[in-house]
Amino acid sequence: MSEPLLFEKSVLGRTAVHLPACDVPELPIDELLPGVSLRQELPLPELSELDIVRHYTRLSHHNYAIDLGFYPLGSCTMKYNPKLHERAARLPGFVNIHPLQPVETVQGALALIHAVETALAEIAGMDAATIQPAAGAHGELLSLMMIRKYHRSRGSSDRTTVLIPDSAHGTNPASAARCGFRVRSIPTDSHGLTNIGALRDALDETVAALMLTNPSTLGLFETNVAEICELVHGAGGLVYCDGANMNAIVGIARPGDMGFDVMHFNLHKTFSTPHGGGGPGCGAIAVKECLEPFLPAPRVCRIAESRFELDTDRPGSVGRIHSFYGAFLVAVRAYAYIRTLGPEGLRDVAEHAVLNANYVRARLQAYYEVPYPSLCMHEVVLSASRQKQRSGVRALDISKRLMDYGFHPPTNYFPLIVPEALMIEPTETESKETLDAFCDAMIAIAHEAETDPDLVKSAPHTTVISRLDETAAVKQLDVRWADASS
Amino acid sequence: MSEPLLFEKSVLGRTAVHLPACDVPELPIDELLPGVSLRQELPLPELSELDIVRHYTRLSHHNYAIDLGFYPLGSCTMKYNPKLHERAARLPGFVNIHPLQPVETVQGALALIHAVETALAEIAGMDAATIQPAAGAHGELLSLMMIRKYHRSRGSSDRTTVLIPDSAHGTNPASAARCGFRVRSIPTDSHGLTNIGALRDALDETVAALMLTNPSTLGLFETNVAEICELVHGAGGLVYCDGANMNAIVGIARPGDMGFDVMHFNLHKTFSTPHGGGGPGCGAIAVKECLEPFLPAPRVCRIAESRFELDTDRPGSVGRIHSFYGAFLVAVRAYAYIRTLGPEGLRDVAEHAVLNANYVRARLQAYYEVPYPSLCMHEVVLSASRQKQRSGVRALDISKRLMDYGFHPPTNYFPLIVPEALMIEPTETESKETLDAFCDAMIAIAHEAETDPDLVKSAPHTTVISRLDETAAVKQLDVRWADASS
Amino acid sequence: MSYTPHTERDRTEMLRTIGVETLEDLFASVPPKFRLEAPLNLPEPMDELTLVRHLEEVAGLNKSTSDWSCFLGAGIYDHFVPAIVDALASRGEFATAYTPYQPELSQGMLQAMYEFQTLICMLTGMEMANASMYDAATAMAEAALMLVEVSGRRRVAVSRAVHPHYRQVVRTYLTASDVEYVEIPCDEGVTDNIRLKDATETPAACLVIQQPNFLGCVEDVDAMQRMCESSGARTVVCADPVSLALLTPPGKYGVDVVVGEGQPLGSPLSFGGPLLGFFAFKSEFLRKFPGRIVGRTRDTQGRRGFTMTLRTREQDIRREKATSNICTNEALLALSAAIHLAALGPSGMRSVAELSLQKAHYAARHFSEVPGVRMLFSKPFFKEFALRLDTRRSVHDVCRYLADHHILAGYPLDTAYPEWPNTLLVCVTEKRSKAEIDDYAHCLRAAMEGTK
Amino acid sequence: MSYTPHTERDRTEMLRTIGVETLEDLFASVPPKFRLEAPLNLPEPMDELTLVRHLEEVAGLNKSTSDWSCFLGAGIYDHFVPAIVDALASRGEFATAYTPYQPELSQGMLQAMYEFQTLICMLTGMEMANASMYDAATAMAEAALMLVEVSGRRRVAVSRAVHPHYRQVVRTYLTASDVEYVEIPCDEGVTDNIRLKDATETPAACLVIQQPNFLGCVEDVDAMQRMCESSGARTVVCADPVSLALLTPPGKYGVDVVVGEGQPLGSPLSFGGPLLGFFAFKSEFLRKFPGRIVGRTRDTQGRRGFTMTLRTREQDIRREKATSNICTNEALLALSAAIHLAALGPSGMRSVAELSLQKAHYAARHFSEVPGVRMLFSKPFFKEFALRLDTRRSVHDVCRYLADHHILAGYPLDTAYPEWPNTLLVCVTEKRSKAEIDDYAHCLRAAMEGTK
Ligand SMILES: Cc1ncc(COP(=O)(O)O)c(C=O)c1O
Ligand SMILES: Cc1ncc(COP(=O)(O)O)c(C=O)c1O
Repeated sequence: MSEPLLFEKSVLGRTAVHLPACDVPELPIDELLPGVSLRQELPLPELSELDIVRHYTRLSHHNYAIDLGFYPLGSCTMKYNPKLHERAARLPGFVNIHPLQPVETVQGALALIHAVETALAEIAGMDAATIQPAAGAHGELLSLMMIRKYHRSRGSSDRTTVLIPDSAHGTNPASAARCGFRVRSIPTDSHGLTNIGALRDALDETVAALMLTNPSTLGLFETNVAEICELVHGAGGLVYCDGANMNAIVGIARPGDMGFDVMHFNLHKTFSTPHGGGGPGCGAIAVKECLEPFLPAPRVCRIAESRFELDTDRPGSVGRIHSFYGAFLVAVRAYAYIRTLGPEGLRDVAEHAVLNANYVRARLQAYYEVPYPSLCMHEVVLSASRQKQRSGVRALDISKRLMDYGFHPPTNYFPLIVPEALMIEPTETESKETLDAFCDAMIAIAHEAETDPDLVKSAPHTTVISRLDETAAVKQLDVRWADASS
Repeated sequence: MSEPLLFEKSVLGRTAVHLPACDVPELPIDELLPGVSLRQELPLPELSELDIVRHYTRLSHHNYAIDLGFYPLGSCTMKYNPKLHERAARLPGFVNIHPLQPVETVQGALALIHAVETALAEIAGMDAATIQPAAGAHGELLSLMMIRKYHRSRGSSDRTTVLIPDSAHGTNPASAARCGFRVRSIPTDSHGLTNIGALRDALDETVAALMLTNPSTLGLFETNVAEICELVHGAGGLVYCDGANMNAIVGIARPGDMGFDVMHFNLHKTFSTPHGGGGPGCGAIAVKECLEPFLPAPRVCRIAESRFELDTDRPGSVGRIHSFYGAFLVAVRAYAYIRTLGPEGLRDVAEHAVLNANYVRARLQAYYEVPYPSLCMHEVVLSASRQKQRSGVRALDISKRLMDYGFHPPTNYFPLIVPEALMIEPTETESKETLDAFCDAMIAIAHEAETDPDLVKSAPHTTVISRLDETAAVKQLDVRWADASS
Repeated sequence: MSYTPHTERDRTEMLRTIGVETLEDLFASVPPKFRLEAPLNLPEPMDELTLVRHLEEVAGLNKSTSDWSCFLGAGIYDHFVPAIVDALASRGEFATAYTPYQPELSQGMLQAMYEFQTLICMLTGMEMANASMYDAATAMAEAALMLVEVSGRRRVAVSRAVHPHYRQVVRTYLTASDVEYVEIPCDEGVTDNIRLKDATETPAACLVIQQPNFLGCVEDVDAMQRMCESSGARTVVCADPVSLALLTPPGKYGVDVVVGEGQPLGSPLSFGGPLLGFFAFKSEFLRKFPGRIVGRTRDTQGRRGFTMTLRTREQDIRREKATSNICTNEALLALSAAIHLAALGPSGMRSVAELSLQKAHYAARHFSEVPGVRMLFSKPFFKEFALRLDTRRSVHDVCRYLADHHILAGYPLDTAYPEWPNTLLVCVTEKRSKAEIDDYAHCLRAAMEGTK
Repeated sequence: MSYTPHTERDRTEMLRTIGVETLEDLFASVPPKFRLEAPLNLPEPMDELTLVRHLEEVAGLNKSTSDWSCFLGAGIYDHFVPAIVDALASRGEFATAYTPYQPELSQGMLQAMYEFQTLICMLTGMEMANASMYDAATAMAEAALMLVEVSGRRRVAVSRAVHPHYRQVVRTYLTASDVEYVEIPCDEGVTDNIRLKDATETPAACLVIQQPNFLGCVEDVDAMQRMCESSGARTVVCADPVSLALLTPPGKYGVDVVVGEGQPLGSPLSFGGPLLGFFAFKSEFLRKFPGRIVGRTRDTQGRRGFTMTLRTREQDIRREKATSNICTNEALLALSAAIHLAALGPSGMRSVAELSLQKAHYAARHFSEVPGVRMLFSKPFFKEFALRLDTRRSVHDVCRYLADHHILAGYPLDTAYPEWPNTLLVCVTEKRSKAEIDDYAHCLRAAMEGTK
């Protein structure tokens, strides 16, 4: 059953929460705010507490989530988010501290940030890390700002190009553009890897950096990563690692060892912090020594065994990129995760993430085209082009039909270079039984696509709503409720 | 979609939670437990943490609750359970205290229990109260034990009868029987009130007590309560008030003032503590001075302004009735409720509970038979006998059909004296909009009963399961899962 | 503040529909002399912000095991509870539902109860289990009364090694039903077999024992079961569910009823309530047991579904002939227990039991090395043991000394067993670290020295 | 421990299906020289029980506002959050979902975001709002960059009365885009109108101001808006959402973009993160604004439904031509803010604003009566005000003295404004009681005396 909007449930004069009476002597507001223009009406909805509880409890029943089922959204690493972390992130000593308290009063918080940053640097094989970026794209942007400043600090302000493979996530070119760089796209070769010839051709003295996603969005490890880094370094550029796919190699191999100079993590992917339906995240970055001076201020530093400071005196820094120190409570969860798993546990993550993806690949390769049919890493990209050709059933249709089987669909139409892409990332926390049920559904749908394509094309059939008119959403744009009567 | 059982999801060797390694020197178990027979196998299910989270999250989606919608189950007072109370009941200082700690270390807990008991005595118009009974029926039993001992203490061990109106809840006679009393039923008169003539006839020297529910399960106030109490007292008996329906009169009138000697409250009804799908509850009782000596041990008592003790030296007491002091965390929630509402707020509760019930009555009386058509208190009892007669649609069918409209049904077939009873208790936390939607559904169903009775008789049509075979449930009794293969 | 959503306009319209003028009019049937003129004598209302502060203050007056080391057991145990238990059991769909009278809308809770029943059967080795009782004490009393009813014998024998509070509750219940209560003494910390034999020579409905018993010692359930069988008495064993991960379950010996306290399975200490009684029994009692039970059946379309069953035993149908008066029970704690058992699984449950065993024995070895301290009994014990303190000052003084060091030292037995003055029942669970145990030993030594 | 459910048998079967021998084989494409031989240099794993203890210890090293009185504001505010906010927003269905790419499975979050957008419009008086930004600082930077893009003018003017951190972030962003940054000085605690006029004579893309500004004072938005209109500069107002319950909303004056920090709406202090940037704008920017937006539409059966819309601006479709690079944003905090606003409603929001106002003014009156203490500015202020301390010892010493009394005294302005040494920015919200304020005054007096 559909749920009315908050505003449609509003009744004049209804109230939920009450505030205390004023315990200090009161003065008339216009005396306190002489000459200030005061608001006459505040058109917020008026509901009872029970109205609100029901509204959001019902809405929650209209939302699929990891807690409800398999969520193999490629590139998103939708793994189990431990409940323990939610408790940790609600400890009063973490929740009720102000970012501007004297540092002596927040030694626990600083120690925790320091520990997470140290662990991330170790996992990255880099020399320093910061948790300040609020998401992956923010980490990319910060890194590019640092790369820009790095080059300028060495007198080369003409390095204005960033090379980005055509399989990269959209945030890569968008971040580069946001940082004033010209983006040059590098094609993918027939094995799904960066085309080294094309890269070589593109490398000139305007190149500031290459942004490489490793493993790539095709779920493949860039086997030639060492050569690639050497080439870019040779041309005077730096190499950035989009680490969104770290789940494949955490504890197995380190970007820093491969030659990357800087990378971002998505703590809301690899480190199991809940994605919250679209954030909060944390796009921590790790850097080699050469970039360390450019890290944003302030930095948490250890000045004695158990004594931490906030260092704001960073003349080389690109500046501040967050109101305070980043998503601290997200870092708390990541810390709990790292401490729970330890070195072996993290390696376990990668091994089983890759095992799961390959198992799905092996079970589905007879039914769907696999554009790059080698062993994959943490995710496998299938194509529905066979289905599309034979019966007009597209990747989108297959995705919608999966909902009827109780699964969240994979990512579709990304990476852009794979036609009718279905990008499946199971993550390590899913059991063989779940993968089998999913593969069975995928196979059944492949069969339906042959025998009853309309069933698939008109899916989903069991969800609270069916397919939406996206064109109407734009044409008759309605992005806020407005009282019909007003 | 149906959810498999925990056991069906179990996979040998899978684990969720890990325990720490042993940090003390270990000895072989058979050395520590010489001659003790040890268990060989422990056949519990083996699941991952994610399995468990999904299992219970999905199960929760198969459960209707106040948080999801209107729940007008008569006699159950399904009002809003404030979220604030859940937070209060999780404060470490309430949750992590042991009942046998030295009293100096639990002064907060004792103060809280004392405050709740004091407030309940005031609300009851009685002299003392205890929160020890774990539920309403437990409070009844305790009260009857006290009544028994009271009479014996006065030398009358031949008072072996308890009088109970035929409209009473089943726990009343069951509690009386559990306490060794003979139960004699008192009929209800044509106005739905206790038949005074019949009561008079039943009163003899064997009568230990009358158990009266006021307001009654018919949703009516026993107008002659003063006379009734006088009659029973005159015959040497005591009068018990089943206070399950206190929501109708809290802050308006007090059983103690009416002549009752003892009563129970259901904190899980009137005082908004969540019912938990069948408990925990708290069936606190309040008593007049004459019964105070018989209250169970131990009692919390105040020995100085802010100093509390546990008094175990109670020679007159009926004894202990709970492992410790009752449902403390339930009392915490009730305390929060009482402190939030204050005296005016509690009166508000009763006024609006009665307003809501009468509104539903007024809106439905043209469509359903109202056996006792006067103003009602907090609930209204309708009868589907008209529908049954005309089209064979029964109270049960109407109840099931309500589910298709998104509502929980009223209580049905209780009280037993009303044929095809539909007992509707809206509670005060429901808005006029909700009541209107519910009444509209009831009216629509009354119409369907005329026009399409099969639609109603085969309802529900939109729930995860349809009607269950209750006979098969008994005949092919299966009350625990057993591995088909074992 | 009363969580009522009514606006002035709502009230007016509703009163008009009803056909009365004022709210007061709705109470016409309440005789005016009973209508309160003045407001109740209760404190004034508090808004949420103020109330939260106030509650934090009240809670702050308690010393909690968040800060203090807990060596108290005696029926309520400080076992580890994983975070998922409360995260799941607290979901509003479970917490704010009523007893599942309407199965179509309550499959979640019903399935969870069916699973709980199964888990309790698995743990106890019994055939059936109900959906919960108030606590172990009332479960024990109800078990005894059921067996009185079944056997026709109006005499119940209870071991003195059973929790003193439980014995008191059993006595309260039996008194109300005029059933005789006899107590079997202990010998060396366990039920005295010889006195048991004597006691059961007069026909008894049942024998009630506890495993491990209140004193921490392991009883010989097998021997007592056989002894009872020969005298025709039934048996009720009250079992610590954690110990069942380690000890042969009572079901194996043919015990009639197994009850127990489910608090150690996923519930916090909570100052002793709410609690969770469990009640497992032989299938022969299926028309006699108290409380709710959920069964599996099919819907009109043949799909599996769950519903409360065997309802004709219950008070709402059978009234004074019901097998018990229980109605509301402890569903939400049963749910927590099921989640807890699923989360720990066989390996986790065994770890908890073994860690508790090892740590309790380590503690017992160390504490009894303290001059003036010795073990009261020599029988095998699980996670609790009794110490005798040879001191001029009272054991309560010693406890107070340890309390000054933020240690809850244990339960002085003399409160319930005057025959054992200056003794202390100490409990050690898996949550106590070696450091905490060593600290206890250290403080105990100091306390003993200070009292010489 | 790694939350992987695989049994040995699962692994064997899966490897066989894949056609490799070992897990190691799956990593064949990773050059051997990069494969780690030794485990990472990280601490060993911890089980749940141990970890919870450890985390409690770490958290315990912080002094939290659970025990200390918080008079710190400066961008993060200690406002009251009702219990239902976390109770509802923490539900797994919301917390463990991804960005709602598949609307059929995400109607819950999508509807909640649509409602959030509407609430932000209501609060700010603007036409449209997006579904959130990282924080106020980046929202401000993105607003400036959007207006640079729209206007073609590569110069941004920012009031010095804007939060110093926000100004730093704006500068960082502008630098990366080679856009010029100019700062408008303050006069008497508000943006200097005359200097503003001078500054906007050279064409600027926009003026960025804060309301109330960082110093606590109320700006004349109306006047500045008119001034900017005449010079062709656009306006960005960073508004405290709580103040909007009291002050005329910027939308009324024709402001182009309103950004702000949503933390005071339902989120705790959290050591400053995660935060919630909001971004409301005139509809003329509907092809230019950054971030996600949810729109209402219909499904194939004509039912109302919600979906992310205007997606062609975004990075995943437009790549380097996108209006911003933002992807993951702050959905869950936006959800909390919506619940918070619904729970407080107009009367609650107004109470919070009025209580903060009254208490801040009460505090200001009392604090400035302390010898040696005076108000730094005379302009009208909302819930924050700046004090000048006439003392030989530093303001940091005074803060330390108050910290000894468990008071977080405020933010010493000299950190960001060297022109104002020995000044302190004090914040008073509705949560501070009269007793706490009086206690502050008392300690301040003692501190000032001690330093003379
Ligand atoms: C490969 C890749 N890079 C970058 C990002 C951007 O990360 P975020 O959404 O945290 O900004 C994502 C996530 O969507 C991604 O999958
Ligand atoms: C009128 C009445 N009396 C007694 C009871 C028994 O209360 P409880 O279920 O708490 O034992 C109930 C509740 O079902 C009731 O409605």
